Amino acid sequence: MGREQPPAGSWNPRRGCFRLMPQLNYLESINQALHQEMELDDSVFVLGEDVGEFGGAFKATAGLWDKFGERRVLDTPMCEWAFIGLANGAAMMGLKPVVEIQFADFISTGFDPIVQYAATTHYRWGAKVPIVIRAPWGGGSCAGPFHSQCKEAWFTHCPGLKVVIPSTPYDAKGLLLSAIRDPNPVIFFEPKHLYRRGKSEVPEEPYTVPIGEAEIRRPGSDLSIITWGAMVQEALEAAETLSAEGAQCEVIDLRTLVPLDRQLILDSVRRTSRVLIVHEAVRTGGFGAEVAALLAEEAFDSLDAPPARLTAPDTPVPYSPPLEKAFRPDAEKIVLRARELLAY
Amino acid sequence: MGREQPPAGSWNPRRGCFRLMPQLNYLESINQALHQEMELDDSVFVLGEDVGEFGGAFKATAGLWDKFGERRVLDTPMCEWAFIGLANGAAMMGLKPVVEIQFADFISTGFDPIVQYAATTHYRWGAKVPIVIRAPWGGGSCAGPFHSQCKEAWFTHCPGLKVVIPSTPYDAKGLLLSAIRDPNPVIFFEPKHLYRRGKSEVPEEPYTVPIGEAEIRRPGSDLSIITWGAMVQEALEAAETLSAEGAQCEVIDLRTLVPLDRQLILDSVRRTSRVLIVHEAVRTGGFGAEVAALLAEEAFDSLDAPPARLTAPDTPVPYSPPLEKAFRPDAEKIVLRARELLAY
Amino acid sequence: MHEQSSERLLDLLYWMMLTRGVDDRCEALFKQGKFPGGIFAQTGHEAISVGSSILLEEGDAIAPMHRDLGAYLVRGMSPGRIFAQAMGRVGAPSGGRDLNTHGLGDISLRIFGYVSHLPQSMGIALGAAYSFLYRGEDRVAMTYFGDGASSEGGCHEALNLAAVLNAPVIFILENNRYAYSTPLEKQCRIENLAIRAEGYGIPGVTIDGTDIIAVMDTTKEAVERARGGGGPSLIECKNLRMKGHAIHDPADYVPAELLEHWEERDPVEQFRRQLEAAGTLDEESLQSIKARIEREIEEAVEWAESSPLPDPGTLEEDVFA
Amino acid sequence: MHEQSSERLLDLLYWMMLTRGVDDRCEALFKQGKFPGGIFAQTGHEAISVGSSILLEEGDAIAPMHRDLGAYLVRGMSPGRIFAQAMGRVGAPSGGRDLNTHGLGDISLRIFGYVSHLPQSMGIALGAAYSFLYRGEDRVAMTYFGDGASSEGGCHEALNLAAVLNAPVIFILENNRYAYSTPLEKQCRIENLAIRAEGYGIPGVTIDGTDIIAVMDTTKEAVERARGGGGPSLIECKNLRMKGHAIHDPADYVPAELLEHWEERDPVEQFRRQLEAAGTLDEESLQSIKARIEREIEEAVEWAESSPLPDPGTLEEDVFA
Ligand SMILES: Cc1ncc(C[n+]2csc(CCOP(=O)(O)OP(=O)(O)O)c2C)c(N)n1
Ligand SMILES: Cc1ncc(C[n+]2csc(CCOP(=O)(O)OP(=O)(O)O)c2C)c(N)n1
Ligand SMILES: [Mg+2]
Ligand SMILES: [Mg+2]
Repeated sequence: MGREQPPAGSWNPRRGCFRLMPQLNYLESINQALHQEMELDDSVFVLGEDVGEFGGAFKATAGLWDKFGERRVLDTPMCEWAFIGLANGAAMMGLKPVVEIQFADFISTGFDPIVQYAATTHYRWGAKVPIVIRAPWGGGSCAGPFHSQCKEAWFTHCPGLKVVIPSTPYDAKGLLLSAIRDPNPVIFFEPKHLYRRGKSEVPEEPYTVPIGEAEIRRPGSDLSIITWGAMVQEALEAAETLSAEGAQCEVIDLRTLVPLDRQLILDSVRRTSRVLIVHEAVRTGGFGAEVAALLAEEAFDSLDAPPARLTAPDTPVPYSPPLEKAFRPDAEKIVLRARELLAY
Repeated sequence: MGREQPPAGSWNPRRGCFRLMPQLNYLESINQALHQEMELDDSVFVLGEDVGEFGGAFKATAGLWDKFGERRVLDTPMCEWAFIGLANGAAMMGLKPVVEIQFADFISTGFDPIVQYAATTHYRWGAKVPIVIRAPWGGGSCAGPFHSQCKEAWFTHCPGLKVVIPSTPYDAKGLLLSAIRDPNPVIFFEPKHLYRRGKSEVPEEPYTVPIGEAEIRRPGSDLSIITWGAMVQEALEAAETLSAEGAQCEVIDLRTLVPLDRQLILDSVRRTSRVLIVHEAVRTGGFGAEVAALLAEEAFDSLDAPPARLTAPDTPVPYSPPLEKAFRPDAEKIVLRARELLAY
Repeated sequence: MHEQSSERLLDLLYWMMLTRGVDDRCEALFKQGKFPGGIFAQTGHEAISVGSSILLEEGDAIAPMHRDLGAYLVRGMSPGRIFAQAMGRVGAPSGGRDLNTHGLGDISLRIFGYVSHLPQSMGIALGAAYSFLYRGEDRVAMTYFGDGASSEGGCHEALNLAAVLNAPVIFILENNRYAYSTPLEKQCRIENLAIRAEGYGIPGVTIDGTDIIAVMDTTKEAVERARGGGGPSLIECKNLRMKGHAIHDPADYVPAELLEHWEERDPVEQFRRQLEAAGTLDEESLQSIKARIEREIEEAVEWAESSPLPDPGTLEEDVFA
Repeated sequence: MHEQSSERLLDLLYWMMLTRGVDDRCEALFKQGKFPGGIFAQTGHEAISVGSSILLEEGDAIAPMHRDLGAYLVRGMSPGRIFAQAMGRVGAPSGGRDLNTHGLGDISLRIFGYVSHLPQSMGIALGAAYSFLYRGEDRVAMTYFGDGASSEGGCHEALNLAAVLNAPVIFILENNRYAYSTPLEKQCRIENLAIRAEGYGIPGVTIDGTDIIAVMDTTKEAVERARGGGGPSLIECKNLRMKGHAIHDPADYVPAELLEHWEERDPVEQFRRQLEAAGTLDEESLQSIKARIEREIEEAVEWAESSPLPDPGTLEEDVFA
């Protein structure tokens, strides 16, 4: 079932035996990736607000400061512009900075160093800017308009940036290691809703998941549901419900928005002839539009129903539970929209 | 031919006679709108870098400083964050600030006050933030990666902002007056390539062109070409060429991206069954994706060919003439792509 | 202190105790699960937020931040609406769309709700001040920011632009020695941030932020200067954030000695003791203030709880005016 | 001046005259229609860009801005590549993708190309400086910004963060009294911007930016301090932008008296006169410098013009590494 899927256990070459892998949650997986890569590569360092002794607002950098010291685990004042600028400069000198933005919402405060400097430099004069910008991203926890945003579309529209949004503990580690090793600037959004929601198997050893490959989380022949981030779980739940009704949905986790795995999604839609794109970001100009436009243009003759999007509506992210529930796509809403498409 | 089209001359009620209207270029039209609205409404003021005695980098604010003084024509230091913040605060106090960003590319330096503050405030606690952000926008003049950008898609993805991009001297004035009178924040991009390219009739009197209405610049039954900004002229040229080949293209100038004139474009595409969306911005995540996705979803059964996009490729805007020419969509490229669609 | 009438002094005590009371009640309500989202503790900031905002007059504008509960109250935001905001109710200034002190704005009171992206409010207050200049009005704008926000670029831009425009705006820097977990020493290489005022050509002073009379005296001077056409001022009030950054944060990174040092300087207790020593406050009036506050808070909580949760059908309203 | 060997002094004069020569030739080439895009005049900035960058050693890093032609040259960017950049040719550092001094970077020379969004280079230089700290290297980074850029938030953030990290970075403020058409008086309420250094707890000085010896002496001290672990410095060099903001700008907003005042202080002429007066420069060596420069520029222009325009087929290459 798809590429890159971890086996249920792994062969431990050192011990010469087969063993169950440790179960980690998303946050632990990120944390482990940082620990391991910093051990492996002296040039990797993390920086951001409260990432040091405190271990970060979500504890993603816990333990690093004790182990690697403040040179490699750099607490910064509140100055997104300057610390991302610093990361750019250090990256061009051969270091590998991993920046934490405390909440993805605050990425707009350090916008220029990302969208103007990091994105364009290699094209303009050839210097590599291998920075990673990690940020807890998305809603679902009543955190209101400024601690819930999904603004990946700002960055997918900036040639020169890669945009990665893993949805499982396994991918979180594998993609973070790929991102750190990538010679390009990578925006790495972590659906914070998933940080502590369930554990799954994560190999102890460092491993990579390639940037640019989507993953079929559940195969199906009747409808392709294309999504990313926290919506993958919702889509899987919806697929389960729909399966009981006799419709087999293929759930695709994009994992990487740029570069996009065009082939995998085109193949899927050509097989299923129906597609529903789901995302947590607001509708207008969300990355779902790009996916829909691409499929409409390149799989036009295969489509038996309009390429549909299910997204948040065009409003700021509201706080109060009844509003946030209405705002956010979920399994139930996916089922309703999918039924319409299946019946088209 | 469409709504809001100015007649070739106008009835002057004061004089009781019919007279030819003055010919203005795009820049003169913007300038006239500012002069007139500042005369009509004491609460309107302009601010930005070099907008005062100097009259702005492109002279859009020429003459205002002499007439209205420095209180209403405010030269600021270089501080996009603070002067847009100032505009937000003044707007909530009932003033009507018209901010000039020297080049649209620098809008990212004052990003937070726009996308976080201005966009969300009315939704969050009811205060109106009637600011206008004007910015010379787009390429075509060998100005390189940082004086040519088309980043309208950053703003169309921010609920609470209106996004306006006029393509003619007539619309420039009428839409600017609408934008200033609108109780919401309006991002107003001016294709600077058009600033001094040709004059056309602009009524002397103040008038408005409604925000949210697209315009059919040329009617046609075989293909809808949907575009905005400097690409409107290119599309019209292409339509002329194609007409000689027997294909009638309808050229739609969106004028306003948010709110989008869904009805007009849906009607057009339902009539022509074929659509080509053209924009100067880079492809991935450009607003063209939104238009294509919308049409694919809502006019699916009417389409006889895939909804297609013709855009700049996914690179920074290159400087050197052969590269910029290859980068930028133009009439010739439109003709080629349109022929493919017509033959589909 | 000598200059204030005893009525005024008791009024100040009332506002500080009300601030403390609303804050404590918020903590209790949060622990009872009545707030879907988090809240920011106010302890240690009461003298600053009350002592400065109390000097504003009708028509003046204010753009407070997340530790200025006192300023919201003083400027007319009722406790009921504040509780309703945290509960996500229709009766809140944001009608359930924004949380805690975020978006706690009311244009009729000239209170500007803030956004998280610090220190946006500095630009907003500057804009309000510019509107006063623009219209030739005798008004001032006041705003607040923390030691953390002082490292953000916007802080510099706003201070400099205010100076250039000679705008009637008072910038109050609440230097509580922490930005979340980050101590002052990791944020800057100086001890008193107000010395930066010199680099803008405006007056700047550093005072004890736990002493409400010091806050009032200094702010009064700045407000008078601004009203008289003397332009902006920067006032740095030093204190300590006495609890965690927000309710979830135990703040065990704050050294015990530091906390002890400042505990003795609790702004509310300090002022109460001062008033008692001066004979301005007796047990009876203290009890009557307490009773009044208890009653007001009780009614406010009741009012907030009786306000409905928003109808999901209104989700897409009001994005545009 | 006394401390420098006469060889060194003549070398300085060479770099200043080369800067002037390349700049003049750029103007001529622009007027001949050889540049598709505009250029920034350098007149009045030669002492700053040459006198500071000349103090760097191999392995040091530099992030210049748009009036630092001299620094590019001194640090090894050949005139031919600079002309090719303006002409949009393949032989340019950006291969025709970026224009004039923008994107005029070469990582092998540790010269960082800049973006328009000022003052990005301050953050970049700070990052290079951090890499030196990180690796325990005895190196420094140098960067430049204008009076205009000094009002941007990023300037504040970079200065403060550099101070907190005690990073070996030298910030050179080229206060040429104008940001495009906006005079210093409209940008700030102080005369010497370097006093802001105190607000960051770092050394700051204001010097005459037309006097290359003053620039060198001051920068030398700062470089030595940085190499010795003494952290960042701010050096404000005062001068006047002697031509328009860019080639299209006649700059008639600059008062004639101001121009006259500074014309007498032309950095190149001033230094030439000084050297002549000291007997270091005679007519012969002056002519030989001139001849050398003329030849170098001639060859450079030829080389640039022989470099092809980019192939449109390469448009989409190199977006990613
Ligand atoms: C631009 C920005 N970056 C990060 C944050 C996250 N954040 C919220 S409050 C805070 C600390 C603020 O410290 P300070 O300004 O000193 O205010 P205090 O909380 O101490 O009163 C941080 C880092 C933010 N709100 N805005
Ligand atoms: C963030 C930003 N806003 C606006 C501009 C447009 N701009 C280019 S140079 C300039 C003036 C720069 O003045 P200064 O920093 O003093 O440098 P100078 O040109 O005088 O050497 C302006 C406004 C810009 N480059 N960046
Ligand atoms: Mg603080
Ligand atoms: Mg300048």
